Amino acid sequence: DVLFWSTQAKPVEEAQAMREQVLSGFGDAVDYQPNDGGPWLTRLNAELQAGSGSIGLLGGLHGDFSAMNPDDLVDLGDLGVTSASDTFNNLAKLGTDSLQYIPWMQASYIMAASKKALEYLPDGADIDALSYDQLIEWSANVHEATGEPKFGFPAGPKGLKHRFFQGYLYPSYTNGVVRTFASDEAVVAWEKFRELWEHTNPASTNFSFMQEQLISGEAWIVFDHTSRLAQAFNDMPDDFVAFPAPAGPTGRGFMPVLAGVAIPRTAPDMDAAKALVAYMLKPETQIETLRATNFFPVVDVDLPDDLPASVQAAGAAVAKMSGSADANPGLLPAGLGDKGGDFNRVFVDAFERIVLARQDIRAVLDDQKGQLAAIMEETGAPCWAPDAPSDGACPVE
Amino acid sequence: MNARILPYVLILPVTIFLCVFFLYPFVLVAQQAFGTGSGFSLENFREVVSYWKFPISLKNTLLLAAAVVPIQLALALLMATMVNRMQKGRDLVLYIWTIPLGISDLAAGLIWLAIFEQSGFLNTMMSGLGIVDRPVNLLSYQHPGVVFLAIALAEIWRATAIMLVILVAGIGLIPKEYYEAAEVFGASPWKRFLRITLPMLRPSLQTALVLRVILAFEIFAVVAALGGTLFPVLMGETYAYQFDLLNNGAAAAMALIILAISIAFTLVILRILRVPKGATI
Amino acid sequence: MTDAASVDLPRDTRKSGKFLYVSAVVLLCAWVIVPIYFLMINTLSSPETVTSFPKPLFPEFDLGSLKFFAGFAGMLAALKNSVLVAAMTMVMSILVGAPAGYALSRFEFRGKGLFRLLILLTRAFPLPLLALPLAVMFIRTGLDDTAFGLALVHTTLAIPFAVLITFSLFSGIPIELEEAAWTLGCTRLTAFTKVVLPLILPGITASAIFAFVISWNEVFAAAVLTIENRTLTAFLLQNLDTSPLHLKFAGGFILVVPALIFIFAVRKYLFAMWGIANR
Amino acid sequence: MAEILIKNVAKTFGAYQALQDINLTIADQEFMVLLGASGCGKSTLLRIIAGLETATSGEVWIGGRRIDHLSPKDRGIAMVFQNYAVFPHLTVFENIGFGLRMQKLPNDEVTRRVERVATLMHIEQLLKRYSGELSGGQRQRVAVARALAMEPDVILMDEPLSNLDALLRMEMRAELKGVLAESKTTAIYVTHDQVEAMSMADRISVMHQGKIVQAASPIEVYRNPSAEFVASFIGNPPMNFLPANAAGDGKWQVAGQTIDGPRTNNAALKFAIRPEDMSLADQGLVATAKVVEPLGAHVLVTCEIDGTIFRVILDSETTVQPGQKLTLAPHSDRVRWFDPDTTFAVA
Amino acid sequence: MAEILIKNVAKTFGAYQALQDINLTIADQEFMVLLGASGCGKSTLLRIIAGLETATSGEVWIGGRRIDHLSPKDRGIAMVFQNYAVFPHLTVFENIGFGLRMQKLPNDEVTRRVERVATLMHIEQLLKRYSGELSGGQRQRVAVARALAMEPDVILMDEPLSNLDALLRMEMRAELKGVLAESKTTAIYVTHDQVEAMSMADRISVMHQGKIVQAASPIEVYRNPSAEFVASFIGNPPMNFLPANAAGDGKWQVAGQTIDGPRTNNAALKFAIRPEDMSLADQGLVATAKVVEPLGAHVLVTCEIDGTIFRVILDSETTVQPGQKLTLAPHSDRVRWFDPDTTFAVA
Ligand SMILES: Nc1ncnc2c1ncn2[C@@H]1O[C@H](COP(=O)(O)OP(=O)(O)OP(=O)(O)O)[C@@H](O)[C@H]1O
Ligand SMILES: Nc1ncnc2c1ncn2[C@@H]1O[C@H](COP(=O)(O)OP(=O)(O)OP(=O)(O)O)[C@@H](O)[C@H]1O
Ligand SMILES: [Mg+2]
Ligand SMILES: [Mg+2]
Repeated sequence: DVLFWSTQAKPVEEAQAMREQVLSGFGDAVDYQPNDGGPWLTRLNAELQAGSGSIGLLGGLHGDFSAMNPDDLVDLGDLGVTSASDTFNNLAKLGTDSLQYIPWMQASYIMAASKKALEYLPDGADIDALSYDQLIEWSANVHEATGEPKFGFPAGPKGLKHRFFQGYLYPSYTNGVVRTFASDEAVVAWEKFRELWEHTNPASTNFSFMQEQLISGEAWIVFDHTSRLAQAFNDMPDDFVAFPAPAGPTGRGFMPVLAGVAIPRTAPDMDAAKALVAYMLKPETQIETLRATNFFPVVDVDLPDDLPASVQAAGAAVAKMSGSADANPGLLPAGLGDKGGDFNRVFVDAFERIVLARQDIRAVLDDQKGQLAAIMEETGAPCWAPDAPSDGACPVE
Repeated sequence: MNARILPYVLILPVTIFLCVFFLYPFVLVAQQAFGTGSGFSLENFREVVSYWKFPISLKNTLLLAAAVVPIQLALALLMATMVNRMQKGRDLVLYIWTIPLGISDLAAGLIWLAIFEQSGFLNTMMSGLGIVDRPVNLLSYQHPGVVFLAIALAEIWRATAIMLVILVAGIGLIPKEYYEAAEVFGASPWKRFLRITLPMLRPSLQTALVLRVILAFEIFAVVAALGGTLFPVLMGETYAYQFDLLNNGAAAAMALIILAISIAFTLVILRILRVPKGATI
Repeated sequence: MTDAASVDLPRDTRKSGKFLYVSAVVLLCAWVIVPIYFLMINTLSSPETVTSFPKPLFPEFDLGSLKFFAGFAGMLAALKNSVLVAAMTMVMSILVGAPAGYALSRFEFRGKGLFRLLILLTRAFPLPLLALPLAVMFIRTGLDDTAFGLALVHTTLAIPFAVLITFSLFSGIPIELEEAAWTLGCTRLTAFTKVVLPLILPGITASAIFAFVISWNEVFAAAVLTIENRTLTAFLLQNLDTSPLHLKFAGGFILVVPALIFIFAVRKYLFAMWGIANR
Repeated sequence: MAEILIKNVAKTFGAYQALQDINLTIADQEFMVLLGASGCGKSTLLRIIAGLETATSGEVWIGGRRIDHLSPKDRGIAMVFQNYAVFPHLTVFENIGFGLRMQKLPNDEVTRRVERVATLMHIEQLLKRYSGELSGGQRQRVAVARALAMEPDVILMDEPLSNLDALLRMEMRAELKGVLAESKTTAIYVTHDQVEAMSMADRISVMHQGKIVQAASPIEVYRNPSAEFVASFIGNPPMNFLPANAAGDGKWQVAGQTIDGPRTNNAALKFAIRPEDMSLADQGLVATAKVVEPLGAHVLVTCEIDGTIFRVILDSETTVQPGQKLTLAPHSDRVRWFDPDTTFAVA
Repeated sequence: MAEILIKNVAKTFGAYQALQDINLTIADQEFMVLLGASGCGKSTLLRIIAGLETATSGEVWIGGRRIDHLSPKDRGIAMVFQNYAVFPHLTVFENIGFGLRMQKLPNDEVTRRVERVATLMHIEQLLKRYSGELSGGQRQRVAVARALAMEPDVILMDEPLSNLDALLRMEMRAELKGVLAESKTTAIYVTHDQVEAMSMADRISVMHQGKIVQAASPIEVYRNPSAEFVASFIGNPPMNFLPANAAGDGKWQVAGQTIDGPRTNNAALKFAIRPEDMSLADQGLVATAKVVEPLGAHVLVTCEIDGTIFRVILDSETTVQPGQKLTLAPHSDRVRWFDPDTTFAVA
């Protein structure tokens, strides 16, 4: 059987669903093993170093694969299956000529709120077309009414806070991520975020999965990954609403999440692995995957009607987000290689220093800028949307 | 067997074991800390030490160890003496006290988060008792003191049993006759504890303290659960270098720094608690 | 002073001392048990209750979360692996560790300091950093994905405990008892097994508990070094933190139980059963 | 004032009755020696007085206060343990000074007292050693010194000199007596050395199977044992016994000889005589010498009379060969008689 | 054949010289008693023979084999430890049978032997107890029984009867002697009890400050001590010494009396006499009685002659009052002379 070594669908319920609903349909037995990033990578590297191993198929995020040496992944170009999105297919080449991984499933970050919060929406605000200022005002209203800050932000150790800055805040205020990192607009963006933070549950630094705080009522308005909100919608479909991320001066920034499957060069049974890849991309499989993980298909499928509440809510929100007039879609960071972590850390550090430690914004940005520039120079990664394209390494202006 | 080579024969299995399963990988990893491929360099150390979170995490780690270990020691000693003089039900009591041993640090973090979070048990009880009119947010960046306290409490709860078990085993081996003699010669229970238990327990104390201090510098999971990102500690930073930043050299350098601190403290403990030659049973 | 007064006074202080003592014991028991009790409440609650506020202070005996795990594929196999690995770890760490502890306590030899340092280093260096070279070694030697291989790594983690604990307790055994055994026809080895070992049973027990618990709760090496033969912890615990709350608690609870059963089984050996006297 | 009063004390270990109905008064400043067979309960009694063991029933009073419920440290007692219990983690100096430190005496007073008793016990040059570096006798002396240094009201000594050589022991005895008299200490002293008991005791209590059989002055215990046990226990070698049958009118038939004895109604008694209370004579008990042991100044001749072992101590000048017949004349004022049924002495 | 040969054995603990140049031969089946002051090195010597301590230099041979490098178990030795070392985790039965089990004797043989020695030691009713439930003397007997059960070639006993009462001790002595003779065991026996030493020993070795001063038969050691130390150490109370000045022609001036003595060139000697070797007479040494102690059959009178302590043992019939002047005639064949410079005896 094939060992499917994955960083996705880790929660026990999702893993269970992957095994029982998604992979049981594959002819061969599949051993689906989700792992934390640490063991995942360590085991993989060990097999690669040892030159032999038992992992047949890798499941991971774009970032997981981009950190790897391209030679270690089998070229999947000849497989004949790809995603429906050229952007994704391009990303999956990881800057090489060959397909390093096959896009597997996608998701995004959206907002969700408890219906209790709706009555405090600022006058004239459309929940499907909020601006950051309206979000702040809304949160402030809730704060005032309940006496407690009820905005929830996944700033915990496992939270995906950096994606908010990279894909949402910066594009919405500066129309860029790298180039505009330390721009004056960026200062404004951080000031706004500080304002929002006033109304953010201070325990957010412990929050990793906002669905828990939504359900418990510790947060009424939250931002998070679609799959990390799923439980709230599935458990209490009538209590919550999902809606697009807010817009700023330069539009409604948002960002996809892309997961892929790849085959390590040490895979014991290459054919079985490839067959499994093909199986994973089948429309039926993709729909089952959606049910199991709340990640959306990357191939064209007709979504059935009986999808879980979370999928329906999230799907609608994402559709509104990308379909909005001021949509300013960003891309996943590309070309960073194994510096993806360092790249994230620049933003996380900026957050911790500016917001938590309340250091001067300008000073912090100027300081962090140096590190960002160093990362870009070292990797030579060109700019990606919404930054204006660059020749060579994306410059920090 | 010859008394000169016998000790070496006895430590041989452990040595082989540790050489193969610890020292060999350790050397490989430690090498990475000193330079990247070619030549010797302290660049990795410079990098990790100059990172702005390093002083904070160092301070946090030391502070936590300083707060937690002495309390645990005192508590473990108290509990050990208590079970030792207990007649009825002592294995039940000891069992209860050692329960946290069986709980991994991840699970312990979980348990204590369930207590301290805003919708947690502590708030339930406090609002039930009318101390607060609505649940307070205890684990927030606004209350660093409470966060520290929560982490310390969880850690004390979780890891006191480690010392307790070692001390209980040691305390039981102290011959009763010495307590009797001390008692006859006018030593109060407290004095007996100070003058008999403590000195005669030195070897066990040494072991318990050393192991505990080393573990205290490796604290991570409980802190991550309760302190979130508010309370960076050295080991968390190490893992961040290794698994988030994929910077093995820096991670190894961090680990070596932790190692150095642990060993330094260990040597101090061994020095303070050494048994003078001849003063053994 | 009248006789009555002189007798009654200490009696009173004894009584109040006794009261203080008992209440301290009860308090400390509560301190340990209450958090576990909370864990149990959450385990036995429905998902809604787990996330609700205020929290119930009594379990509602909803077995849903536990049932979920009961239906989890591979649980039993993983449990078996965990027990197997923990048992091997226990046996190996004591078999290997106790002689070294004995050597440390009874002999002066060159390199003793170095040896102790090696032991401590083992404990002071984070295992996850070592996992990569270890895994490579294991894959190359075929130890990979075997319970025995994992037990070897766990033994490495448990050895410092075994060596140091037995060392400190050996120091408490009068050497005369051993000498007596020698004059009665024991070799060093038989004197050790027949006289010293029974006397440090508490230390052996403590080491065994640590070995068991360390192995039982170890995630990282288990996750990296076992694939087919996953231990329960690698199987459950490492994905707990990203699971829904009620499953986190139930999973945590399931992991705790076997360790508690084990400690319960060996608890009474923690006490020195025979008073050791010098004469 | 440290009179010790032991009232109806009993002690059982599980089913085993170690002490039964012990009643004993030890006067203030008295030197009481406890004698008794191994395992008869001497240490147990001391431990009960010290408070280390709780009596199953009965009361212990010291200096007019009932002390059963006091903890040992409040009883004003010092003790020399049979197994020394010298603290292994302390030097000899610290061991001896232990109790004084507990009393928070000033440093120089501690040093003064420690040095004084150490000199008394001839261990002054060992003060820096740990107990593991001492010989058995040295360790024992540390235990004694530790108790003496306390200058307690009551001192309990459990075979404190058993591991010392004769010379040293003799010296120690004298010094112990002197020191205790000087400090007006009440002492209870367990010993197996009868010479020690005889020479040191104000009174001797003889214990037998958890009971006190006789408590009297040494000479009284030696000369007028109240029971057969005491008679056979005290004196080394012990008293000799021979069956005696009434011959009427205060005469008794002993081993074929007729001897004057008490006028009682018993049909049979036991004739008893100490080995040293006989001399070779023309007339008397006829015994066959079996073993002749030189004891220095004397010879101990173990004989047989009618199949009973019969020991006699003679001047070493006399040469006796095994197998030789001896005619032994008992010194009549030293003959004692016991009732074989009650085992008690007959006047 | 288990002759023990000790050649030039020395032992130092750090800077402390515990044994110096010990040379001693113990014949096969001999019963050798070691006597010496507390701390003189007796236990150390036994421990070296047993192999528990390594001699700093010298050789130990048993039965013609050099055994220095053998481990204790291969020396065919059993030992009774001064502090017993009874295993606390084993019952008395298991303790006594411990060595036999090590030899893998069959169960019934173990039981037989254990029961035999237990009966010998009067501990047959304690076989199920743990050592914590025994009295001091009972524990000691377990230690002896454990060694006896081994039926070794050589048995080393370090004060094996010190905690027993006189009666039991006397019995044990006889039984020990009997058992050891029967099993043809070579024995080295440390004791502080001189009666024990005298009555049991084939030969006595007197140790002093880590050296052997005299090794000879009991009577020889008692009567003809080779040095002043032996003379004063053996005998209880010890020998009396008085300074003697040459009066020419084999006559010596002692305390104002002229006494026949050896013809030597020394200007001064020491006159020595045992307390029991004098009688009251019309002529002799004039002493002032100071303390009169009853010892049962005799009285010990401690006197003073010219400021020197002088002890004499008299029949308890004689009544002596403190302060009384006594005229003591030494039995001339018992007088001994020592050179005050070398401390050795002068013929
Ligand atoms: N480990 C040691 N370090 C230093 N000195 C020691 C050590 N062991 C023994 N000694 C010394 O060596 C001498 C001889 O000791 P040993 O035990 O042989 O005496 P002993 O003759 O048996 O005396 P006792 O009759 O009191 O038992 C003693 O003076 C003792 O203090
Ligand atoms: N814990 C116990 N359990 C059972 N029996 C015990 C216990 N302790 C003592 N004994 C018994 O009680 C009796 C008295 O013991 P104790 O120690 O008082 O004797 P002793 O007179 O001091 O004897 P020795 O002269 O041998 O030291 C002994 O027969 C002993 O076996
Ligand atoms: Mg006793
Ligand atoms: Mg000795």
